[in-house]
Amino acid sequence: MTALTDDTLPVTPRAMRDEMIVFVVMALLLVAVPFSGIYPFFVMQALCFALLACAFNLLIGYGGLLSFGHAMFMGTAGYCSAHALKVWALPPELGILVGIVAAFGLSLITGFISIRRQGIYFSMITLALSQLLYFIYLQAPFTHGEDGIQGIPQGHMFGVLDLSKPTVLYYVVLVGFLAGFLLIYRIINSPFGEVLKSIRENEPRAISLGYRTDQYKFLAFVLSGTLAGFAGALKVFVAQNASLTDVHWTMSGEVVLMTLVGGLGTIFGPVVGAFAIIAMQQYLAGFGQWVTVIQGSIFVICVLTFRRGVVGEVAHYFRRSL
Amino acid sequence: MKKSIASLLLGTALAVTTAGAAFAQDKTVKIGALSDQSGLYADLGGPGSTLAAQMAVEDSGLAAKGWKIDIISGDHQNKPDIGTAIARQWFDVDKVDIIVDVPNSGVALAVNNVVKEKNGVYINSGAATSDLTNAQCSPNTVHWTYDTYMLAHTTGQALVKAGGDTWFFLTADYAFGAALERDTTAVITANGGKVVGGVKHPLNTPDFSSFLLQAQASKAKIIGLANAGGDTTNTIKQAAEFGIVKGGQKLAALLLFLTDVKAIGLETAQGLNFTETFYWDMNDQTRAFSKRFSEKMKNGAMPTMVQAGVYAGVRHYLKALDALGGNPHDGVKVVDKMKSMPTEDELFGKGEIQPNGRTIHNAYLFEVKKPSESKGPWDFYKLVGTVSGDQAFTPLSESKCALLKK
Amino acid sequence: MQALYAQLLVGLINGSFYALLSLGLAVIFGMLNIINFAHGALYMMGAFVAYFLLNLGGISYWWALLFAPIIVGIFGMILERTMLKFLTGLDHLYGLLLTFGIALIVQGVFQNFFGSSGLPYAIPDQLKGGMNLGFMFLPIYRGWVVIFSLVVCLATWFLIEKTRLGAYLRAATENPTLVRAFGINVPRMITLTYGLGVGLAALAGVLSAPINQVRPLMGADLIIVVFAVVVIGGMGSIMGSIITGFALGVIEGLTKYFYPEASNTVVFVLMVLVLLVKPTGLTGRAA
Amino acid sequence: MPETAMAEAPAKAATGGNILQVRNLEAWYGESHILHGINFEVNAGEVVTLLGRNGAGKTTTLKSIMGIIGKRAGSIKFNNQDIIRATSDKIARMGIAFCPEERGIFSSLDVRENLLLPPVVRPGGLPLEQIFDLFPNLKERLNSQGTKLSGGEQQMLAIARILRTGASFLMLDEPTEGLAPVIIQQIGHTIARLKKEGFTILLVEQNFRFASTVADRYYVVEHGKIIDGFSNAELAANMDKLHTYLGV
Amino acid sequence: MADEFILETEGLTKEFAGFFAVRDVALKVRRGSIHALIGPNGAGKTTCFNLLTKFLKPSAGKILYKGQDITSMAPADVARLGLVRSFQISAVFPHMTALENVRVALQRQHGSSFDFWRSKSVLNQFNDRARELLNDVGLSEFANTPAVEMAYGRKRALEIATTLALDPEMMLLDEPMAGMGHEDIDKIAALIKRISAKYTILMVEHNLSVVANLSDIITVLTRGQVLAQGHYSELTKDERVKEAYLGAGHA
Repeated sequence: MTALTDDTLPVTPRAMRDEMIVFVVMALLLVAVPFSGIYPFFVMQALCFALLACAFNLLIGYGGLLSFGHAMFMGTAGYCSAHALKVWALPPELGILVGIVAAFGLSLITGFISIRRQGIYFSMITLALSQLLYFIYLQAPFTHGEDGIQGIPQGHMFGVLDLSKPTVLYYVVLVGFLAGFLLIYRIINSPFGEVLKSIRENEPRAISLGYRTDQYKFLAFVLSGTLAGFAGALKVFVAQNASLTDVHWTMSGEVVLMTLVGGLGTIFGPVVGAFAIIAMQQYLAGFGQWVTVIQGSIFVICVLTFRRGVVGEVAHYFRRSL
Repeated sequence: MKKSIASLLLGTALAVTTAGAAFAQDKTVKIGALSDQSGLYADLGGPGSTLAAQMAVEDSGLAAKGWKIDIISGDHQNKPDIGTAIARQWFDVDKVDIIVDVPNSGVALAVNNVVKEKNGVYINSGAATSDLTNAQCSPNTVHWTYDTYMLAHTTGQALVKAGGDTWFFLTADYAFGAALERDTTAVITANGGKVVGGVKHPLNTPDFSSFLLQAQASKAKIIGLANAGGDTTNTIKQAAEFGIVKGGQKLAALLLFLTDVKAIGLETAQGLNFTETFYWDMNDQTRAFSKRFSEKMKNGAMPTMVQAGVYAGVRHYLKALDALGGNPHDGVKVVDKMKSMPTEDELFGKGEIQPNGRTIHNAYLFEVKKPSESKGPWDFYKLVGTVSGDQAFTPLSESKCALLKK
Repeated sequence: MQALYAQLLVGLINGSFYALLSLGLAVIFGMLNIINFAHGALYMMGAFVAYFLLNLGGISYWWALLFAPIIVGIFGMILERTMLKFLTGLDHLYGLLLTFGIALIVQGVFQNFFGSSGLPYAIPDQLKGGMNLGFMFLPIYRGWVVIFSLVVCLATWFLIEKTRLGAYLRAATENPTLVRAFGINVPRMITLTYGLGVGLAALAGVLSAPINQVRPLMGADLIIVVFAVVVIGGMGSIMGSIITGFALGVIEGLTKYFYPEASNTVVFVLMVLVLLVKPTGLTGRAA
Repeated sequence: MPETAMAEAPAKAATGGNILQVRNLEAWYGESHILHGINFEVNAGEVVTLLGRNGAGKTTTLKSIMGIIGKRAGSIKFNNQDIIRATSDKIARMGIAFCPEERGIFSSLDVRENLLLPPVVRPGGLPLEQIFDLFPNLKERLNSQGTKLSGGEQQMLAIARILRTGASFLMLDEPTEGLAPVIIQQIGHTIARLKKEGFTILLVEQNFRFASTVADRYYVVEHGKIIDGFSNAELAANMDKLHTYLGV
Repeated sequence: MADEFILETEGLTKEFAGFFAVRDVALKVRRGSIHALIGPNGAGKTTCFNLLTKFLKPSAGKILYKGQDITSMAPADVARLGLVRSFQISAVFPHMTALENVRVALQRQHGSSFDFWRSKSVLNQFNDRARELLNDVGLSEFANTPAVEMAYGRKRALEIATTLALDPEMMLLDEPMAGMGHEDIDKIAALIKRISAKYTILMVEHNLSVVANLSDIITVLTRGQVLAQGHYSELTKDERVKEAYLGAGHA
């Protein structure tokens, strides 16, 4: 049995340096976006999904758990942030906080239920839970059903940053993304991350060392869900709406796709994957449902020939960990 | 579809070359037809709406007056995110002036905000939500064709007056269904009818048998379907299966399009009552338009009321531009001009645009013909009654639009 | 009380589809160790094939019941031979991802060509009309669906539990290597099994075509409910998935009567409850 | 009959009598290299036993012959046909039958189904009456679930089911493992009788006292190689050596 | 006497669908001893071992560790009490270096294992101790080698070093010499002898000779039951043991 992440490479001492270099390059590129003429809204959207994919990857790539319902955290945080901003008229920073707290609470509950089963059962359970939540949101009054929450005020962050200005908004989203990304990087390279890795590598052995592995997986689940919520809260400012799309299971599928394309268990893979998929959706929008067909084909191609994903293949070629 | 891709790509290329020229000449307009191109609403809007917009441009004769009008189309895939992203990009990059169609209330409302922010023009034809001209009304928006308020007031009123005084509702359990049920109930009670019961069903229910059994048991004369799309067609089919219509109860579909009737088939749909604001076989003018339209459609489909609304809306918009004589890029100004002119076209007849953006025109109550009465592949309806625009749509006194408080 | 009987019967009808679909999933899972995410898409294909047979070939519903599962089954076998086969020895999750991709492709293609709104498929003349059972008016077609799917489920059960072919199947589920070492062409059996499971899905599709519209997305949402059914029942036994399927259909039917707002969610809520009490599902073996 | 260690003298093998000829067989489990060049042969009608420690590569040798190991190299000739690239179902249909160490009784099948499971690959298999004659217990328990049998009965069932397929070359992996002496005795009698019936048997055994009652020749496997070989007659003389090899 | 015997079982039984893999086993492991559990293939050694380490649930019977009933405890919790097992197939974390392998074990007692906000550089405090342990098992030069790239015998040694890192009171070794050549066996045997000065060791082995000089006491298991118990010299004289090992057949 080959596990999902067996192709990832051992961390060599030089890896940290490589990762740092790539991170700096990535950050610089992103900082330069507003001066490049690239359409910033596209990049902002991609950044939100990249963060979501990174959070998702924390669970699958480092915890070995394939959640097929990760959109529920993004959607829940989106709805709660949107509600807080629009109805309670909270300032942006508190609105984001509300979203994160909501995703945190949801991940506690869903994690408690789903972590009891592994492998495909875990995937099916997370999928079913997200579908359950979808129907709840469809009927709950505060989400406004099909209409979604619209016209969300962007407001002034910390009272000074005017988020209705695209450039300001862009840098706020970028800072949010980089903060989230670094946090995930830290989690992976923390004492906790080390245990998580050992569980992924050889769970019976980790148990025999005295680790109650379910607790670690649970924490990974909660962290992943909460961070996915952070991505969802940020996205509210970009899209200025919160809708059912974000909690539908097709969105969860897209997150899986992004991570798979970029490379499961790689640090930068989900970012690359998110940009690739969002760009594809954006520029192939005229192709209608063929976008679905293309996405499906990418899934198939990735699974059959390209299991390491883009970044994974590159890393493998250069024998580096990225 | 191919056409829209080509025009999308072409449009992007053109935008670069023509953007500079636009300011000099000021008679360049770009229309974005934003619709569901392949999903649930593709048949009632979609490529047909783009075609309708093109026909409106051709029929306007503005090209002869030195105007340069381009149309690009986009697929919002029923996702508000994608809809707003496309709309934004159209305004920011492609320099689009007006967005038309946009079925799906969620996307429609989301796009509404973008258009307002960018000061464009927004002629919505495909969305049902009456919020567009109420709580979320915008000085940049005109809502053509229909809305939930109208649907409730026409069908409900007509049926109660015809003796259908006891109702049972099958309602889609979300905002749209609730609004339809609420508004229709008000009309029924106001007209002396009574709602004897109802059941809320979840969206996208494949099986309605449980709900239909309850409707059957209620013995109500009319079973009101406050749902849409696949839910409505499924309910109607399954009602036929359970012998509900044969048992003497009547179905009232509050929202039904020509393409739905086509999908259900006359055998099953016969005798259904519902309201539309346009039908191809109304008079010589509608027939002439529809014939031209259907010849250009790849499946030969007749226009739906949504597509007709796109045509009429674009025609009126171009009339306003013609009256302004140029400078089409200030959305509020153009919409104000549109509101100041009475609407009149071959499809909807005479009407007006209210200050909240609501277009007022006649609405018609139809009944689906028996298969034996149908003379052609699209010969589906017989006219039962006409409701004048001021009766059918939200009176200004009831509108919650902030624009009215000025 | 009468209304309750009616709802029970109506629930059984939905249960028929759950049972047929979860049965197919269980058969496939047993042999291939794959959760077939494409199951819903293949169910939809079954309905479409029936539609084409009728409208292009003039082939009636009755023959469609036979041909559609065979055609879709062959399509499934091609999928197995060209794609799924290469996942042997990899993590189960790859199977889930691959079949998810296949589902997207199949659904997307059908959506492109046939839109989303659906095509009508008439009830065959022999099954038109209904009968008054006293407590309800039962459309004959619906009664037929329940009886026919029960027969198919039991026949499948018999095939797997009581025949020599079934013995091969069960043995190969436990230890494919050894069965192959006895001289049985296990890869071919795996292909046929996938074809069988997929054929069951297609059969359910044909059965549902006259009740529902023939729509490209008819299986997409259904499959998630069936997943929940599978989680509740576990993948333990063939009989288990049949019984769980029918039982959940009935429970869902009752919910529609007592508290319709929850009828979309009741299966998922049940799943949560079962997981909390018995994490392995009702009849399940460990994953 | 070759009586010296075959590892050193492959050329000496007479091809005529060989039913099985293994040359330079290498095998891998995933990344670990288990067999490093196995050489031996089995003549028609013989009972040959592979001896060796746990993990030496005996079972892997059988599995390699059966074609159920991931990666193999070298040559395995069965009736002069190289089967190194054949799939296991093809190999089985050539007339090789395998009884695994863990017995492989299917728990979801009853005894009758287990017994009848392997398809008949060629004529000449033992008829059922004869099998029941060999293993009377099985006949009584035909309808019980396979894994409800005792360890001894399971072993008998595992042997019984490969006798009716018509395969003439049997590979038995530790048939006495974990069994009571009286059962072991019974299995010994069975093997002796099968030999008389004309079956060729390749046996893997730890219990060489048992092996000595049935085997014609022995090979000793260590580190994935054949390091020694001798006939039954030489067993006594090789006893000390064998104790070192096997660490008993 | 909880003091004298660190691990005791009473009537330990495991039944698989009618088949008794382990039946009514009473075992007493003396503190500080090397206790070997041997028997021919299929005697139930590994099942017994899995019962002791809680990876299997017994059908009947009791397990006492330091006088405490651990029969229904979770495996991780048993490990926390200082009863740590090894695996038959070498159990390492393949894509982590030898040093990291050992560190993961050292980290547990430190209590920082849920700290996801700290850098893993805090784990560097364990490096010295980890190197010491690697040194003990002769792996000092492999500290930065990923485990997957190490030879089989070294993986085994690494596994022991990782186990030692937990500072257990008792170690359960499952066929520590399985699949090894003579040279490696001697090394591991010496290692076990050395560490036995501090820990109680229960090892499962297939071969008598391997444990001959190593163990203080040997329990022989056949067909799931205890056949004999005693020192090597006593057991070699026992006819029943000979028979179990060499087989019946010859009268």
